[in-house]
Amino acid sequence: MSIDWIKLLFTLLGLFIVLNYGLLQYGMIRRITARIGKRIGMPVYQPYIDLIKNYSMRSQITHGVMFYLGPVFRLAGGVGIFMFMPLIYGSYYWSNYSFSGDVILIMYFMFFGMLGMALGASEGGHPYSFIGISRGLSQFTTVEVPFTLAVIAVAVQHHSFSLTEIVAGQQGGIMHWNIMTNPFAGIAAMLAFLGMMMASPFNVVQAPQEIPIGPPTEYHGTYLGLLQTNRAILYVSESILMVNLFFGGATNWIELIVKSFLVFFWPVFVGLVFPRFRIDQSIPWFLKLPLILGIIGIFMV
Amino acid sequence: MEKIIQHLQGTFDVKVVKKQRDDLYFVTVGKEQAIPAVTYLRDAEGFTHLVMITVADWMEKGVFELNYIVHNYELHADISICTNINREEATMHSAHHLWEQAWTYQRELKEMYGIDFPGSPRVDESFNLEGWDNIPPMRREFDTLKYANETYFPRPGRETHDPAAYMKQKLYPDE
Amino acid sequence: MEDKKIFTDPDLTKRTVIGPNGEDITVDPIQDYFCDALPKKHEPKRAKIFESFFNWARAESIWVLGFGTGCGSIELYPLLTPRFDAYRFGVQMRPTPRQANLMIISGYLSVKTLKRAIRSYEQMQNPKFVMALGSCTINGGMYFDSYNTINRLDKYMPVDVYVAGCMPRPEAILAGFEALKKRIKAGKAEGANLYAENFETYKKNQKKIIRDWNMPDYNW
Amino acid sequence: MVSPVHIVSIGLITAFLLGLGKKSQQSILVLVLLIATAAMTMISGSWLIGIMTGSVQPTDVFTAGFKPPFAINLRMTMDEAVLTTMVNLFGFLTVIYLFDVLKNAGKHLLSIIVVFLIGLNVIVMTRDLFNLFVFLEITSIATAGLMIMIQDSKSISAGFKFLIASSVISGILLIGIIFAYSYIGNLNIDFMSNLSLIKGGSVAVFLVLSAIILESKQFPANGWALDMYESAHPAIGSALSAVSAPAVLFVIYKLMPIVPESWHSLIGLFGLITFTFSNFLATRQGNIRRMLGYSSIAQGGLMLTVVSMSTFFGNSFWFIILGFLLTNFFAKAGLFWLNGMVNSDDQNKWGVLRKRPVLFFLFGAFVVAIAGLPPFPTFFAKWEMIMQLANGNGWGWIVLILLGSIFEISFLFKWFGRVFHAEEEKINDIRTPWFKQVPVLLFGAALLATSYYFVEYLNFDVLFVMLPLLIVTVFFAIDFLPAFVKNLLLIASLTIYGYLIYPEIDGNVMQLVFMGVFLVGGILTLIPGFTQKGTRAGFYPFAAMTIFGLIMLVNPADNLTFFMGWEQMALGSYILILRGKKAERPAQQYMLFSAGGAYLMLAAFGLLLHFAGDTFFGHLNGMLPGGGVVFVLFALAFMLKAAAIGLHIWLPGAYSEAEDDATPLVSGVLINSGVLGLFWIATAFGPQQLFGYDIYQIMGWVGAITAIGGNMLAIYEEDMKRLIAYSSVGAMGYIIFALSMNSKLGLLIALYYMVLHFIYKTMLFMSAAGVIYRTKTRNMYEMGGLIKSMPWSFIVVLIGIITLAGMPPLAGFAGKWMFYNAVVMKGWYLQGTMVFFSGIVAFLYLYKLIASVFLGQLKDNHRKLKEAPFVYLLPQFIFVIAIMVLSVFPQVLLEPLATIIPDRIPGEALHWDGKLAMTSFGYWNAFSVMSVVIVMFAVIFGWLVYHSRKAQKVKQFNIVFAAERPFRPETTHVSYNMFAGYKKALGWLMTPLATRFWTGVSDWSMAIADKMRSWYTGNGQTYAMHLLLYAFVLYLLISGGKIL
Repeated sequence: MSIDWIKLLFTLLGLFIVLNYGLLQYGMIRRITARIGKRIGMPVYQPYIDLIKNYSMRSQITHGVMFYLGPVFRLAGGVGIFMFMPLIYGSYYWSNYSFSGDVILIMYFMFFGMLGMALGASEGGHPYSFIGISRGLSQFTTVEVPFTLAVIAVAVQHHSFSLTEIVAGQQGGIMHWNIMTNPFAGIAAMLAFLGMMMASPFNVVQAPQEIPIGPPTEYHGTYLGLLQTNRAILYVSESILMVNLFFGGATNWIELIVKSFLVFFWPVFVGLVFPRFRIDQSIPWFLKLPLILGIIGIFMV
Repeated sequence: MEKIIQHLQGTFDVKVVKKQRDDLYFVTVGKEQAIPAVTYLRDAEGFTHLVMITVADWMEKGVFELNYIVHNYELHADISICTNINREEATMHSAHHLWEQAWTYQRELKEMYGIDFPGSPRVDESFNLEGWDNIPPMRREFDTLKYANETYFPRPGRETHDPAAYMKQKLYPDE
Repeated sequence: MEDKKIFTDPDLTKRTVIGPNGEDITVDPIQDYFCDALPKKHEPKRAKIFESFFNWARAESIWVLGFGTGCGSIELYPLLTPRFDAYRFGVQMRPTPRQANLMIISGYLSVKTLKRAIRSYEQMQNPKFVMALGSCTINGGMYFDSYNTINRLDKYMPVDVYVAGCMPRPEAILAGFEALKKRIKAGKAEGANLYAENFETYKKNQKKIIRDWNMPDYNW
Repeated sequence: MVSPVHIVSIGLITAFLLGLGKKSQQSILVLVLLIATAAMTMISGSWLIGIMTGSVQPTDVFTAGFKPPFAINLRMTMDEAVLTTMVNLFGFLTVIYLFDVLKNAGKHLLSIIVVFLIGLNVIVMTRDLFNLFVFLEITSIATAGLMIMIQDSKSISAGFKFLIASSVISGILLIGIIFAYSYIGNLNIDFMSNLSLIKGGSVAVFLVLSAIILESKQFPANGWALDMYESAHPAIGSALSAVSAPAVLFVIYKLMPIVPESWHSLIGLFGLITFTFSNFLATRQGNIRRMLGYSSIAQGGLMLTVVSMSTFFGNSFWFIILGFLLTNFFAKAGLFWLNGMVNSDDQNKWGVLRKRPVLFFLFGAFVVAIAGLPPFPTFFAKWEMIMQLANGNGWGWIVLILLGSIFEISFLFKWFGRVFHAEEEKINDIRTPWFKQVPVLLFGAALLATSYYFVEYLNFDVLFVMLPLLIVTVFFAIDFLPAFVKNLLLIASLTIYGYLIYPEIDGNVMQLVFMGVFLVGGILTLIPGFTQKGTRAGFYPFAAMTIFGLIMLVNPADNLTFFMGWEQMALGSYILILRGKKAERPAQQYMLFSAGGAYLMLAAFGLLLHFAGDTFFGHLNGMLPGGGVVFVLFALAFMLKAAAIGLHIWLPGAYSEAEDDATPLVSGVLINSGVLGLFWIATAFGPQQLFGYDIYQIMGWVGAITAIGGNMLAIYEEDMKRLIAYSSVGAMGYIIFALSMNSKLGLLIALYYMVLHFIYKTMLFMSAAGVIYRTKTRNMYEMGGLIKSMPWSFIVVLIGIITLAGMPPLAGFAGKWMFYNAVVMKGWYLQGTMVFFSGIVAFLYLYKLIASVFLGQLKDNHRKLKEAPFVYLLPQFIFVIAIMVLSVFPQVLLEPLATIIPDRIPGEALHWDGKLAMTSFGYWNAFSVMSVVIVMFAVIFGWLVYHSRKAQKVKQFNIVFAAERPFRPETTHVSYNMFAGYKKALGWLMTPLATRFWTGVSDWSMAIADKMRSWYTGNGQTYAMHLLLYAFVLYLLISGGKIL
């Protein structure tokens, strides 16, 4: 197999853009959150500093091999989602490696990072890691159900699992977007997106006041740096996934950034308004309204 | 309330009765009769709540005065059963069979004053002071300043003033 | 005084358990459960430019261990409110020592708390800083003659910044952050290395007052 | 050739001689008796051989020199030769067996035995009704005499009841004979063929017949017989069961020509009712002898059915009746004799047999033979009987037979399991002098020889059936060798077998795949067995039996071979499961469910014969019009093995309680037999309807619910093996769902997932076995932190769970990916989402499995653990390599698998464009995904390693613990009830409905059986009334309410 070096270069460039965008976006969101709380908030570039600081920590500890591999899995999962996602519609170079797999691959790649992280954190032996992971996985099972229904609805609608083709089918104006053509599926997916982002009210996984910060309790320094890098990439990638699935994709970087920022703002907005659910509340919640909407969405097609 | 005190006096060898308020009496009994008196109050007179077990160190008299303060929810009244025990051989009967929480108080008293309560659960474990190896610190013969100076690296240059005199000197130096 | 019965923690004494094949396994908790390595000094980067860049990042991203030690901890919470908003200065609270850079000793330390403070301090990673609030940490404050409250914090761990007052107001604490930042940027905040270098002295002082020393010498 | 009449004369002379003997010469008398019985056996045996070889013609012996009807004639044909040989041989062995009793008993007893034998011989041979009556009476009296051989109150009262019963019966018989004589003018059966045609003659026939039927102890007028079985000496019990009953049945056979054709089926039905209900009642029976009594009566009922329907069965009659007769003869006699040795009716005390391996083996063989499992004759007889009944539309009959068989298996294997697991302390000593062992050994050998002839007679495929059977037999023979030798031999024989079979099946990918799974799975799962010390007696024959049973399934020769393989595998795996320490109940459950499935399948085969003639079900090639019922029966049978929800309750117990290193075999490998069957019916039958519903639709839902249910149940397990077992349920649900999509892609998923599930489940079970081998516990919360001591096992489990979860880039993702495409193509969105949900739920238990065991806090008592033995790891890593290869090149497996699926299956197939897999919906390139992931992973890992190269390695308690320190590993390891929140939210889904249902079924049937048993009051008068009532009901039914 010959390697298309230019494409690889473009992919890495895309990754770099997305990483920066993710960090800035995070800073921006924190800033907005602060404003809502009548604070001024941290500088927008604060995530960069945090990242640099974490990578520059002098000493580290390790609990074992899997402790090492946890963040690696996590970041590989995040980067993997990015790698297999087409960014810009109609561009060969900005479609990354989306030719080697479709939306199913991306959905399952999310698990890759999750599981790796879960195992790495467990190797730390901290009880909060276990508790956080058990909560996270529990919630995750039900989050994925409406999301899957929505994805299947979209796939059936466009007769394809290929993201490129799904985006292609949505071209031609806002009325062609899936959120308009199949609002039920769209809403179900957006509700599920709340859970995927693990913002309040679905942030009992990390629950800072309760089980300090759940799974990554033991992670620090470079490990934490990797996790932060992943967060920047993963959240943006997931937003882009939503944009591709329901909001007509993007034909240029500006459109992509605007749309994904708005999509990303949605869980932030909800999180600022609503308090936290317990795990046994959030699980049934996802199996009620989002699930029903998802089912309606599938039969709408 | 009066009646209860009379009952107490009738049943036990009450030495002193001191009325603090209408709803608060201090009743002093002998060492052997303190626990029976508390039991009596709890079972017969409805003083079901143990407010606290506390002690006053009467170094001059050579005794510890133990206070068992119990509360009656219907009367909203307290009675404290007091008893004096010897400071040198400070031992008292345990009351944890009456109230579960009593052993916490007793553990504290053991640590802070060195009063032993044989049979009380975990009474020998350290309570607040992990690994204290000196005279129990709340006994009045323990010189806390000296101990602190020896132990905790006092920062030189610290001065102490009598607050009243110092304030007067600072604010009204002329008077 | 009669001899005090020495109480020994059953969780920390040697014990023998029976393995799955019936063999005896002796467990020495301190040895077996805890890493007994001592801290090492981590030299700053040779290249001055890197080090100052990193120091800048460290100064601008101070993650505080949310561990309220004395009565001063109540003065920390206003820092996060709109009125004081410490986030502006890159100060954030972290719930775990592993991720924190700055430990705030917020007031008096009883011996019992000191032990926990030391443990948390040692679990933080190099570089790490300590800010001590209030006169209690400086000279014992109003507890100078207490039988179980320390007088000088810098005998037990390296302190980067003292914030005087009883208690210091949040503004004072913010000023303390600024002072700390300057120190870090100047490359003077090498508390962790100081601790590693003078480890024996610190341990001697700590062990002098913490009598039931039931942990390894360094808590990783 | 000696005249058969000399059998009688020798007997008479002996009886006379015995009368002359003195008490002091008892030993000599016994010897005389022995010689006499031997002589009798010789005579009948010589006739048997003579007739068989054709050197002698069947003959009639005319007493008094006249021809019938003027004199009594004894006939000796093949039938009589067989029966008399049986009777006399049995008599001979009984004398040996009772040597000690006879030596001490009075000489009367010896005479009684002789008389008993003479009576039976004459009953068999005579053609004269009155003679028959006389000898029936003689036998009765002799039986009563034998009954009181043990002189306790119970046996005397039973003997008395017997006399009451037999006098009632004799009365009826005598009246019948008088009637018959008055109509015909003679008493020879051969001259009575037109009796029933004469007006009033039917009454005579009825009376004679009903008397004999009553004599054959039919349900429910048989309380007296049960009491006899219970209280008689075991030797007498065996005589009643093994020779008396057949003799009486033979009489019925003799009478059948004079019985009107229209009665036959009714009598048969009565026999069948006896079979079903006796077995049913036996399920509640704890007393061994009484239980054997029930069983004997049940077998008698079944044989009565066959005998009365002899014309219906036509050519198969001999095959069927001999199958039942011989098995019952050898096995029942053997069991009664064993009872005499164990000398207890308490099941728990039978554990003593375990000290005598040979006897224990025979005991097992007898039980299995009676239960009708291969390769014993009853199995083939039952098969033939069902097939014949199905040919004649006898569905109700089949149901009765199968029900009865289920009950039979239930109590027989409950007994067997109990004996297998009876505690050692309770065992008293066993009396096994040689003369007691010899008859049992002889009969055991005879039983096996009979089986051999039956198998030989059926002319099976040499390579696929006979060779495996031979190998299994060899392993029984070499069971005394050390375990590792046998292990090596079994692995070698499997390898050689594979080598031999490969050219045979080359080109048939279907066979290749399944054979591969079974053979390779068999070999690899055996490897951990090298750690076993000692001889591991009894493991290898049954392991061989299981594996070769599975192999028989693959070769589609005919239905019988398939069914035989199926039953053989069930039996083998039952024993393997039973060998576990606490496996008594789970194994019993497993056997019951297996048998249930097998009998459903048997019924299905019957129906199939009716619908489609004699074709192998896998070769139907398309539509079987109206085959819905057959399909459902097959599907149920296979889904039982594949543990669909509702039918799954046997699985967790059976898998988790089996020996740890045997579990991979009985789970990962064996469960695929269900998939094999389902795949076959799915491809062979085509879409089927039942009551207008699409069966595939229903199966799809069942599959989806199974997937969710299995996985949900797995979450809450604390037991490592049960967790993996429940996970199997989930995986099977997935496969059932995929199969029922009935599209090319669906079937491909099912096959792919079958192979994959085989690989990773075997891996996981082996890894678990390795961990359990070291830790000696199965509770996950007692483990933790084992990654440090068992890193290789950890890697295996990690790879296993990534594959199971279907995460890219490992092979599991291929299944998930195809699954989405198939679901969307099929339009089963809801079910599909359910299955998807189950896949996510799987994460929970997978995490629990790996984290609780390998991560977290190391427990004190595991500080010195070593890695699992090499022989455990070796097969695991072979599987890991397989997974890795499949992950990079899934087409290696997927492309051949696709060729298995017939073209007539609807739907779009998977296309390959180089390494890119495509459907009209999506695409996926395993190779490039893998490459991207590896590169990505390596880069990030390198970056991290560079950064944390100086990281301090810390120990388990160096964690931040809110400024405190952890106290004990136990209190720091979060594992028990890990998903409490999930339980709170969705725990209601886990209501054990299926378990409740099956418990209810079992409880209710037990209660009914209990209630029904109270029919037998133990009162002689009541029994007499039963007899009359039975005759009356029989009369009403036969006559239809009119006077005959």
